[in-house]
Amino acid sequence: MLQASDLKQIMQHWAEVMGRNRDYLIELDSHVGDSDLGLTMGDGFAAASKAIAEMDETDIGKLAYSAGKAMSTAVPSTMGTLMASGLMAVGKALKGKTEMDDQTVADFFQAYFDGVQSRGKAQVGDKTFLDGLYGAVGVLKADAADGKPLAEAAKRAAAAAHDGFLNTRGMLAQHGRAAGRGEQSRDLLDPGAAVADLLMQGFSEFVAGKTETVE
Amino acid sequence: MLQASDLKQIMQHWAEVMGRNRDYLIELDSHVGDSDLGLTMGDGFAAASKAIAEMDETDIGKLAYSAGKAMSTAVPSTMGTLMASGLMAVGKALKGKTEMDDQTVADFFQAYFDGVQSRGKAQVGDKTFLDGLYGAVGVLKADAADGKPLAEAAKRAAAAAHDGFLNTRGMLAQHGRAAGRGEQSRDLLDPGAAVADLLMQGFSEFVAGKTETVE
Amino acid sequence: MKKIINTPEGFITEMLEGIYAAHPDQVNYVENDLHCLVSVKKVPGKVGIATGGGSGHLPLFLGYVGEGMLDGCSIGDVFQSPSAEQMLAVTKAIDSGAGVLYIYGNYGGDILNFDMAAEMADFEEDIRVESVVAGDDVASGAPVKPGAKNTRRGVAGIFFVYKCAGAAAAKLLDLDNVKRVAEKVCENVRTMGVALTPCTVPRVGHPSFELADDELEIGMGIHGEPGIRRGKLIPADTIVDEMLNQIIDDLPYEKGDEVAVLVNGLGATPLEEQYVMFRRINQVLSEKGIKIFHTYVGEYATSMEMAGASISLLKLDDELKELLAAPADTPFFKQFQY
Amino acid sequence: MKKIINTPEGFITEMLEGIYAAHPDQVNYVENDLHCLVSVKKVPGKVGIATGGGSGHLPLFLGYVGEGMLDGCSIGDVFQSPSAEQMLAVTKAIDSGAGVLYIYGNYGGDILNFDMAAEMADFEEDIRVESVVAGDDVASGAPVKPGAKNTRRGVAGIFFVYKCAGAAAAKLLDLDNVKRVAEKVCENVRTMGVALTPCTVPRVGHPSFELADDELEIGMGIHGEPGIRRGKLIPADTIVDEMLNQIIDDLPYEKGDEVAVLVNGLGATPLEEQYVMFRRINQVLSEKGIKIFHTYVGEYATSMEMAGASISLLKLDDELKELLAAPADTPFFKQFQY
Ligand SMILES: Nc1ncnc2c1ncn2[C@@H]1O[C@H](COP(=O)(O)OP(=O)(O)O)[C@@H](O)[C@H]1O
Ligand SMILES: Nc1ncnc2c1ncn2[C@@H]1O[C@H](COP(=O)(O)OP(=O)(O)O)[C@@H](O)[C@H]1O
Ligand SMILES: [Mg+2]
Ligand SMILES: [Mg+2]
Ligand SMILES: [Mg+2]
Ligand SMILES: [Mg+2]
Repeated sequence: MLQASDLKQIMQHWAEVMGRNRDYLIELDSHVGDSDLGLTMGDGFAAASKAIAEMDETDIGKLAYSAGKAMSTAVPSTMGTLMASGLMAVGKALKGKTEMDDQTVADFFQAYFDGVQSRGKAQVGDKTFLDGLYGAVGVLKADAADGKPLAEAAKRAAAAAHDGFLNTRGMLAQHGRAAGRGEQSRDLLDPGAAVADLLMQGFSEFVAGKTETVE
Repeated sequence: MLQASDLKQIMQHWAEVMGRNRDYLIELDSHVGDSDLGLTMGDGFAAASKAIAEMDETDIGKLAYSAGKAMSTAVPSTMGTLMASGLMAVGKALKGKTEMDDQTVADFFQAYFDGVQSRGKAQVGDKTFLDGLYGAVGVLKADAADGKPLAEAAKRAAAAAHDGFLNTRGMLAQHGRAAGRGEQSRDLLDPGAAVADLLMQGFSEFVAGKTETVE
Repeated sequence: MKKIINTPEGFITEMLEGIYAAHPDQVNYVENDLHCLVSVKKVPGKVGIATGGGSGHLPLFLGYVGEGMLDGCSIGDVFQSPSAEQMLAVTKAIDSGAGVLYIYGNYGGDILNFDMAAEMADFEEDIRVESVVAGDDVASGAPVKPGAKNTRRGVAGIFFVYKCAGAAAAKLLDLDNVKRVAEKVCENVRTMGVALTPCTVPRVGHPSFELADDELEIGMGIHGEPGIRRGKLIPADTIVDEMLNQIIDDLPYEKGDEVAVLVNGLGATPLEEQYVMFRRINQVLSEKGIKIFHTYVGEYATSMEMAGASISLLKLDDELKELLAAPADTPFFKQFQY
Repeated sequence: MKKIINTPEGFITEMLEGIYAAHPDQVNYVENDLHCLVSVKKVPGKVGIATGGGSGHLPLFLGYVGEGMLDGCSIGDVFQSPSAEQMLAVTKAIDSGAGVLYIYGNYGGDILNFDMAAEMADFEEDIRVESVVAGDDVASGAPVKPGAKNTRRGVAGIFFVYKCAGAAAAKLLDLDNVKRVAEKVCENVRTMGVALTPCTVPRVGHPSFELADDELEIGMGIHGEPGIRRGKLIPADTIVDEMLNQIIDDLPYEKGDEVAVLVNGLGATPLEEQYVMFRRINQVLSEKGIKIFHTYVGEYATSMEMAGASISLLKLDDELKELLAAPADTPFFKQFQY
């Protein structure tokens, strides 16, 4: 069972992961975009984490919503606004919950996915963040239904996200700056999908760390 | 005795000399000025020479005046306008003359000097073109009075002009861009004085060439 | 990175402080946020026009807030969209009951945030908001098909949208009509750019791309987005011909048409060179029988210190001519009635 | 040399062709010489104001020819004076019986040619000509002693001379009074510049000097003339403090004074950075109790693609305030009455 305090730690860990991967994301974004992704994701998750770190709130939905609002104000770039939309959608979906079981964790990421999709109006296969997250959400749902331990599910979800990211090579970009490149965009990896990959790696690390501590 | 046709040849030779020394003058002017002197002197003397080359005119004064006018229109830089003023002053002083004896040659350069001085209001010692020409005019006058051959006088005048040019190192610039440098200007050679040096070298070469041909 | 700044982090805030200090009689900010800029003059019953976008393009975007043009602008960090909250703050401040028109460039981040802001304005504030998205850059996508989504980037041509829609709003036309004018300009304006050097986003610290000393890139976007082709530096007339022909063929602009021309410097390219370009534009248009109604030359939409320029043509009808010629008085763009 | 030009030789002629093609309703040329630019509007009984100088400084000089400012301008090649004949042609064209005032910067070549032109105008044409020579660059010489020759270079501050003298002439003041206004502005304006990169004269083909990647030069002139000191790149506020303190001490500008401020970009420095500079200027002046009457920020006197900026202060009295606030409408400078 994950609590509100766990969400705070997950946000903090995501902020660290994005900070650590600043140059990696800048590099990815420089081939196709404006090189800002490392900055916006670092700043955005840091702001989201900071906004809720000291909050006296046990409602996981409200925390996620607040984190999203903070993200949207801090980094209103494409990915910033999409990540904000994802977190705010999680907020609406999980409002009232103070604990997350494994099924709720899957719901968390499904809501995140839906929030991004309804804001950005992209489809799976359009070479975006969604392609990174899509497979991971599927794994989390299936493993929760199967009753697999969260640490294992998170690890498999992270692998799926990584595959999803790698599979964006070959896709034709339909959105954002990359779309302007037309066929040329196929050769490149999608930077937004790399963020989905990092989010799932980070989540898996967090769950693994927590499991160790508990065991 | 020099004729109108000789003045045309002198102007043409000066144009060649300035063209040949384009980069030398640019380099000199770059330390203290705006690096244009090589361009303006090259273009200016070319225009002056071209303006009179085909003129059906035997009056040396009128030719010099026309050359000066053409110079002033072609290159209205400091040195361009001063060289124009020099030539136009020669024009006024020698108006009506169709020949120059050695004394008149000395008058030619004295008038040139005066024209530059009255336009620019500089004094000898102010680190300008005047410092290059001053000694040369003195030599031409003295040698004409002494009845020395023109080729010899021209050679000595060229040497004096060269000394005059070298002696501008150490002088404090009072005019033009160099004046803005204050004490720093002392270390540099004056580019305008280099033009006086080239004019006298060119004149000496012309006279030497003519003397050879005649002898 | 050779810039006159204090710190990359403080750059935009300090720039904005400078702008408010320099133009106190023309612009102000709302909700204590320097990024939310509004005109000091509010005209009752007038449609409010708001724009917004990333910094680094002055005089775009905020420089056109003033009489006869825009009413407000939300400002992001360098090349980054402002937030939906900031857009909403501006929207609330400039609405005087006649509704608000958003005019902005076709970039993913801006679209997402303006959409979010429009939703909030409608649901939370009951302000009617309409949006017109400018996508004039011929180099950045296939020709626009009627009804289909425009995939082209918005660049300097948005100046014409501001100018005409601003004049329409100043005439107290209603929201539908101001929007109609803005859309008409979008349909009739085309732009193409050329870059000679990159620019550096202060927080990134190095140029966003490289161009060799003898290279240029035709069609590059104002954030350094890739263009149509990279090649050796060629004479000004050849550059203009290449750009202009693609612009002319795209709409197309035809013999007998009347146009406004905008030659726009991207930042480091001197006005002298922009006029050398216009000389050729004028020759080509007159050969093709396209009449120039009015010409604008200068820096209208920049990429900080990028060297390069863009050319925009706007095809005019009587309505647009009248609106274009109307006076305007903003910190960066002033025009007497002509 | 990365420029959008055709040939170095044709650069200025083609730029001028571009200017006349772009602004046919405002400027024209006389005696079949593109270098002799005049306003299309001639006001009977008005003192004519002419300027002139080398090219490469747009909008200086010719860009200020128009209503409320100048009447004519002779234009030289890049950084080179126009000829006395060209100045005379402009003088003849703009004289409407009230005489002509020459306003130009303190450079040897310009002085010689304007002096020659003034002599010719007097002797050949019987036109009364007076001259005012602007030398506002604090970095370029010792403080001006009353009665003594000013050895300082004229830089961006000449804009204020044009503006106020132009407004005085527009009020139909006589030649002596227009000259008096121009001299008053010259006595009360001071400027200082900073350069970050050199520029290249097209016909020379390489930069006129070098500055390392982390260096700037305080006090450099607009043709690259040496400044006061070269040093490491420092923060914007430190640059401004160094320049502004020298300007303030020079006149001096004192507590209680009212000033106009001009922040001028030299060519490649973005407006954003100019506003970061103005932010600090505003802070310093307000600490010192010097009141800002009006602020101008932008490119007013450039050195082609040089990166850098200058700061000018003009101390105002009631007469200058009124003249500064008067409207003007030229191709490059437009201002509504304020
Ligand atoms: N409509 C969309 N829906 C989902 N993801 C999108 C959409 N548009 C762009 N993206 C994602 O955003 C990423 C770029 O984000 P970001 O660098 O923030 O963009 P920008 O800098 O252009 O604002 C892309 O790699 C892509 O994954
Ligand atoms: N008042 C003056 N009288 C005589 N010579 C002068 C005067 N002012 C400058 N000069 C000469 O002009 C030279 C510079 O000429 P030039 O390069 O044409 O100047 P600029 O490029 O500044 O117009 C100086 O080296 C000096 O010899
Ligand atoms: Mg990006
Ligand atoms: Mg020179
Ligand atoms: Mg610029
Ligand atoms: Mg510029």
